[in-house]
Amino acid sequence: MTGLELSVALFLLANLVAALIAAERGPTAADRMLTALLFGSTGVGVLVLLAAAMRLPSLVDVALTLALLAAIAGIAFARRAWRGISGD
Amino acid sequence: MTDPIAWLILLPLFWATAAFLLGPGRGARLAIAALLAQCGLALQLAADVIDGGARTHAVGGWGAPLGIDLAVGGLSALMLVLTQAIALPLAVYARAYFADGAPAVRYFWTLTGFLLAGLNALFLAADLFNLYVTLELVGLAAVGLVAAGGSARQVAAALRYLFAALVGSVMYLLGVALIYGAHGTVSLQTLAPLVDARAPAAVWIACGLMLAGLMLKTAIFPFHYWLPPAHGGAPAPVSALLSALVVKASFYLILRLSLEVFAPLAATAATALGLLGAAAIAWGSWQALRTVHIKMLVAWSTVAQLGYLFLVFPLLAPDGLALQAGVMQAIAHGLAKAAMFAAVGVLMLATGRDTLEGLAGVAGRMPLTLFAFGLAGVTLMGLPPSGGFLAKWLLIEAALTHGQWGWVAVVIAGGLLAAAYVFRVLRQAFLLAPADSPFHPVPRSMEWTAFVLATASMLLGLQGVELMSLLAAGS
Amino acid sequence: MALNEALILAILASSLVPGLIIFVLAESRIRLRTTLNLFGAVAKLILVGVLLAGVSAGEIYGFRHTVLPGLDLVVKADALALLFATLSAVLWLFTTLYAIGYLEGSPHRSRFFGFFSLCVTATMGIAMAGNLFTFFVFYELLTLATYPLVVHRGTPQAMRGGTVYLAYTLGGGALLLTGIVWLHGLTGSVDFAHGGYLSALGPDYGGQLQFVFLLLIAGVGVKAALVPLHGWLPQAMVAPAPVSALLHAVAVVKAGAFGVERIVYEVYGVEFAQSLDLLTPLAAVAAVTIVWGSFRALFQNDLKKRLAYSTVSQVSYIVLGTALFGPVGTVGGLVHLVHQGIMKITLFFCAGNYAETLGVHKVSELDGAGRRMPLTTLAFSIAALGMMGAPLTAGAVSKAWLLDGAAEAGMHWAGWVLWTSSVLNAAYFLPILWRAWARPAPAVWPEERVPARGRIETLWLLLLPPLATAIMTIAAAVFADSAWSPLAWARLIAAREYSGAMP
Amino acid sequence: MIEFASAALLFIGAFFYFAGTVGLLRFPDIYTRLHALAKADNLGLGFVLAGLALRAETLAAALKLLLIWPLALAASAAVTYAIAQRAETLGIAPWRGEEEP
Amino acid sequence: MSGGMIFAGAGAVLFTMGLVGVVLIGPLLRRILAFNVMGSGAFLVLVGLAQRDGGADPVPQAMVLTGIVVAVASTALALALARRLHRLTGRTTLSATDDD
Amino acid sequence: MTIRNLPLGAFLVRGLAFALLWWVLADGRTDAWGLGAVGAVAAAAASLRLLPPVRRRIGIAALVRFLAFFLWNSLRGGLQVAVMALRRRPGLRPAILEISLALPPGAPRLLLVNAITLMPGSLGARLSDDGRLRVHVLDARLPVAAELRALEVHIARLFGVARGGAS
Amino acid sequence: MIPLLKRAAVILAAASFAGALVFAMLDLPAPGVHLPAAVEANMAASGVAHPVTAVLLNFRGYDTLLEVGVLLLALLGVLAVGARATPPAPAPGEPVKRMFARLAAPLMVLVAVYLLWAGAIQPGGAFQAGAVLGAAAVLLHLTGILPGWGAPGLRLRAGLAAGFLIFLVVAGALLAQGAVLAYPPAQAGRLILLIEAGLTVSLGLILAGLFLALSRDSGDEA
Ligand code: NA
Ligand code: NA
Repeated sequence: MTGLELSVALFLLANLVAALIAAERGPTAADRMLTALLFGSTGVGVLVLLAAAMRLPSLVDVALTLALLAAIAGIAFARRAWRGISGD
Repeated sequence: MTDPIAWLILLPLFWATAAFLLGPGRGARLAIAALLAQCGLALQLAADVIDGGARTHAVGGWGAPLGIDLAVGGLSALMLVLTQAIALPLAVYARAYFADGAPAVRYFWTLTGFLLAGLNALFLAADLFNLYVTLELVGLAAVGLVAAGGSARQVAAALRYLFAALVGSVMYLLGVALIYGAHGTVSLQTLAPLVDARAPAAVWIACGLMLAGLMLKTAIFPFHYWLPPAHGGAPAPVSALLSALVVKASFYLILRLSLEVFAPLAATAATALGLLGAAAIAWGSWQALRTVHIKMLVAWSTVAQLGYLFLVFPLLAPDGLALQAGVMQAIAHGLAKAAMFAAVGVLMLATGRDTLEGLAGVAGRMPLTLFAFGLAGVTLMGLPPSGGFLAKWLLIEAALTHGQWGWVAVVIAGGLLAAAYVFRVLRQAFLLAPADSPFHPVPRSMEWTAFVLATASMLLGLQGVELMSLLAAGS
Repeated sequence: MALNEALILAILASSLVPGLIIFVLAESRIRLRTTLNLFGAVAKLILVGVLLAGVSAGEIYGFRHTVLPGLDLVVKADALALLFATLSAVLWLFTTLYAIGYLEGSPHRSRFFGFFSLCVTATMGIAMAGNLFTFFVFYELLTLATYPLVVHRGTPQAMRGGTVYLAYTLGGGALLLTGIVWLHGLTGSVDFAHGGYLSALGPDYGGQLQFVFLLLIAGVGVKAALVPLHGWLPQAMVAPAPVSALLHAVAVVKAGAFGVERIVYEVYGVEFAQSLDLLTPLAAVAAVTIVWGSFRALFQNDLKKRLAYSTVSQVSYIVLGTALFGPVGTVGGLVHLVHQGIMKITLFFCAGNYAETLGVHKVSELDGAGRRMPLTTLAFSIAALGMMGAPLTAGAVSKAWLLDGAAEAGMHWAGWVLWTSSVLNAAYFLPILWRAWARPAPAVWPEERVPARGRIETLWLLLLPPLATAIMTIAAAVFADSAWSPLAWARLIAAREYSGAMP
Repeated sequence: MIEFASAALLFIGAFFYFAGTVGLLRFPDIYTRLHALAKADNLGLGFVLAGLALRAETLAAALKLLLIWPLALAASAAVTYAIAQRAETLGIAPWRGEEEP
Repeated sequence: MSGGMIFAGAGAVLFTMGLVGVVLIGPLLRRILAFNVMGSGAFLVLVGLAQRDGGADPVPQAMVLTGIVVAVASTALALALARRLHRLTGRTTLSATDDD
Repeated sequence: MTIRNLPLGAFLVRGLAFALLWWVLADGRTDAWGLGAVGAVAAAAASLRLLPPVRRRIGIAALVRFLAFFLWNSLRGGLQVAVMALRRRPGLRPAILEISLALPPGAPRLLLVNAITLMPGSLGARLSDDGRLRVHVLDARLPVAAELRALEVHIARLFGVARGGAS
Repeated sequence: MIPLLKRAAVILAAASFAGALVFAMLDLPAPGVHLPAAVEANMAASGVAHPVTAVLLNFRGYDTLLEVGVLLLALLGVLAVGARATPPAPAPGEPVKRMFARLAAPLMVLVAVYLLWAGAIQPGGAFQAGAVLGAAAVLLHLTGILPGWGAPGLRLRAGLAAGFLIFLVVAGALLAQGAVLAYPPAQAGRLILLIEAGLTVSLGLILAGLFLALSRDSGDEA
């Protein structure tokens, strides 16, 4: 019964896309930083679901790595990107 | 164990890494010693090719197309000899140039080692994807060298250069992707029989993409925009390496691919390439005539001289004249431009100025360096008995033989334009110096290396037979 | 390496090697520099003598080096080569002596003598080039080596003169190169040959060969200062006097004229050139140049410029002689190559003496110069009279042969051209002689740098060379019939070019 | 039974994700949006992981999935705090409207 | 149309979009991003085209991994240069003229 | 990290924990024990360097109670946000409160800051060195402060520390 | 007006290029060379179990060697742009984030070793492991635990170069066997693991270095 995992994964993917768009368009630069949080939670969810749906256990490792890396990205964003050279 | 093919790549990688371990600014003596060995290896390889013809080295022992082959033929052996022969004196020069420990030297030796390894690897590569990696190796090393001074001008120039190099590589890479999709291999040797004039459209597009990417890296008009600031803004030894060798690498690749693999397709673009070459000669020379900065003049001259290389394509024929002309021009220009940048570096250090105006009087004060500049200029003008002259001779002969008159006019006009901008410098140098102009002593070794390189570009005109027999061997 | 190869290379090396050493000598090493200069000049003279003896004994001297497959660098010493080589070697010795005196104490002498030696090397190479490729190599080398000499003084005027010089000569070189590569494509690498080598191509190539001839003659015509390609020569007179003397009386313009001879006699072959209708136009160009140069000389108040226009005119005597079909005209042209060189170098030496000793640069300032500098003025007078074709001078000999040659070729108009030129020569030289000898000296010379030392009017090193060449001007006429005269040598050459039908 | 529980957990997880996204879209300022992500999305992930762990083939695989949750929670808390702190430092005032705009 | 072809087609589009970006976009950060989009497009074409018949091909996959590392390296260098330029001049674009 | 001042006990405990984690990561495979040991030692060494061991007794019972409290409140927090997000009118009344923490500095305080972010209605926004914490709340009308105190009590019990002078 | 026209022209040209490219790709016949079969046939001698890893470190290991060079070069370039002799002082710490870093970094070390091991049997290996290790260093730097880089000292330089150097030494040593990187099948697995282990450390340092050196220009530490 991999259909369920795949459909939940797709649903989460749709959520992720919508949220990413919202975050990128957010009024403040801080909203853009939410991207890292989104990948950390939704991205990891999508990956573990896909791992189960496609029987690719290695995707769980990717999810685990992503959870760690997304945190770093978020902290880095918060420290630097806010007034980085993107001109915000 | 002593296959020079492998060592020509591994040795510079070793000393580049060792220089890094030694620490910022160190490694000059190591580099010079290793370059001596590399010269020996390159000559050994050339001798092997003359005796035994082209050969390959199967990396990993697998053999193409599963593994990666390295291949050497006449053309690549020539380029290897040229590279080591230019790098060695420039290393001696750089050691003196950076003796004061300027910031630019901190990673100079390491970056140079990687650059040379990349060049050697590129000349020896026989695999489209491996070529991509070597192109990146060369490109990033070169950008690092340009940026190393760290001034705003240098950083901007390096960025411009980096964008050109990266976009060039990624275009090339898409070409490789299409070729792999079409034929399932990236080995040149395996591909050669598979590509013919009835190739599917994707292969044509791949060919065009790779050509465009490499042209961007070669800085042929109208893709030249990045070259003058990069070559004109870097420290003299770096400018010399870049102008003499790095742009030649991508040209070499265009030439080799269009000879070995894409010959049926490349012929259709030949005239267009020739016209771009002509435009490069005109535009580069015009800018060299206008600029007030001596180093920019030399850099624009590179743009113009690269134009000659592209005149080769419409004249490629079984008689081999144009190929000989192109190779001779690449070698002669390499030596001459290295000499010229080296000489200009000396003049700028001595006068403390970077404009032509500042050169007044150097004819009396630094005759040897000016002589080196003049000799190199003679090669650029294509006057005898330089290697540039032989190149021009061969080009004109090829054009006349095929009844393609227009190229003769281009070659002749290009030579006269070169004379015009070279003599701008010499003329200024012969002017009387203002009485109060400052003058700083410069190590003699720098003057002599410039002179040796210039003399080599001159004497090349007397030793064409050996070069051409090497070129003919194994191709 | 065979001895004969070594000998011919030694001729080149006798100026090249000292030149290269001089380049790196410190400015202060005067004695070593002088020694090297004189050693080279004397050695070259001796070597040329050896070769002259050998060639007249039928020996062949040559050296060949393959530069590219099918492209050879060839130097060889044949009779024609030695005619020019001897002239250059002799005059180099005198000019070197003169230049040592002339440049005493001035800056950048190492550079000057270095390039000076390179020029002589290039001239020797031009003389002994065995094919068009080699000729071109040395021809362009001459251009490059003379530029630093022209701009030696570093003044804006010198720079302008140098730029004009380059523009003309490099442009001419480009045309020459195109023509040479074209021929190379048609025939492959072929050496100069008596009677030419192009006739073998046959009549199909007539049009092409005519066009190539145009390219080649235009190319060498720049250096030979054929009108309208002569514009650089008067401008290049800003150079120091020894440069004007050797280069613009001997090396550069002669290289052009010599090139015309090689092309007509040993590439096309004079008979084949005649059959392609190339000689008459060439003669016409020479005629125009002769008259125009003489005419312009009339109006020059600057002494060196007057001499320069005179050169424009006189060098085309050589071209005219070459273009006159028939051996007599050839002899006239060839012998004038030597005679004009001796006479014109005398004139330039003298002009240099006036300038260096008294600061006199203009014809109008020469009043009374004969009293102040009698020996210089005597030498000047002999050479000037020679230029006019006065009896007992070298000029008379060459002019006589040229007039006979014009008659032999049936080109009587050429005779009239020569007569006109003689009249004009007299018109611009006689006033100078009159001023120098007959008019009173001014109270003060413009800039008297060398005071008279007793009976000696100026430095020995400045005085001896013009006297020697003036004497040679007379000797060449008096001993014209001897076995070793330039005339005898020219007849030997002409005999070979016309397959033995010699008067 | 396990199948059913697992599916239910997945559905609940999806619901929390959805709620988080809606919150992100509807909430008025950066702080309130942070609430949405920090709480709803993480809870969603927890349910999804639990649902998948139920159907894992080995104990190790199940534990590996469950291991991800504390990791993600810690990361999320740290990042949320970092962003909120940054926003505070930059003087972004919390939204004070009584009603939604 | 196989899955591989869809990847390859998407890659072609991405590459082109990135190219347009590199040509038209001034701000360096976005230009670097555009270059990365180009690279991703090329990688997709490489992998997608090779497995358009369904079977996975490890050779282009390995090449893409190599390519990604190279792209990361290039991007890092580009970012460093862009930042340095910003630090030195305050500019976030390259000027239009050749003389910087 | 030098071997000399290596606290052996802590090293063994942490190394064992990491070895267990390795076993989980490696999907229970046992053929990788060599590399696994390297990984566990490296991770334990890094951990000792970054978090030097502190004498601290954590009771199992307290841990379980804390975890239960935390999980329950996480669920509540999630539900609360979900309801607010999906309601026609979210009914937000955000505010930033500042409270002084009674917990001692170090791990207890940090755990608290992290935990409140995941609990209903609150979000840690700044922790000062003197123990003052700025908290963003979704609805100022809710008893967030009281819940915070409850959390504080749980954490104090977990670490076996006394709560200092609360204000 | 002109920029707008240029824009339009570029976009139009690009669209037609993309279209042509897609059509050309659809039109491709099946390739004549089939490398997956060759990879499959030689897996046994490759020393690893995963085909991508086999291609990456054995069949096309030479590409990978040069690629590591490219990565090192990028770091050299970054260092060369603005070499500062003294390392900048560590950023002021922030306890909440710092605590996370102290907890996560050791875990990341473990995960890195795990990814290195997993490379032999599934996609992964030195590059991913190095990336995680580098990320750990970045995290420690971001939270003020690890100072930024000035000019790297000898030990750091050795760490940065070690992976590349090991790779290079193996390549050179195997030249004695006949060719660069020609592993004897019996030793292939061990040698590849050795190379990958070295690469993991060096790549981690390089990636961290790229970030840390980059951060010198951010103005944060000033
Ligand atoms: Na390039
Ligand atoms: Na040119």
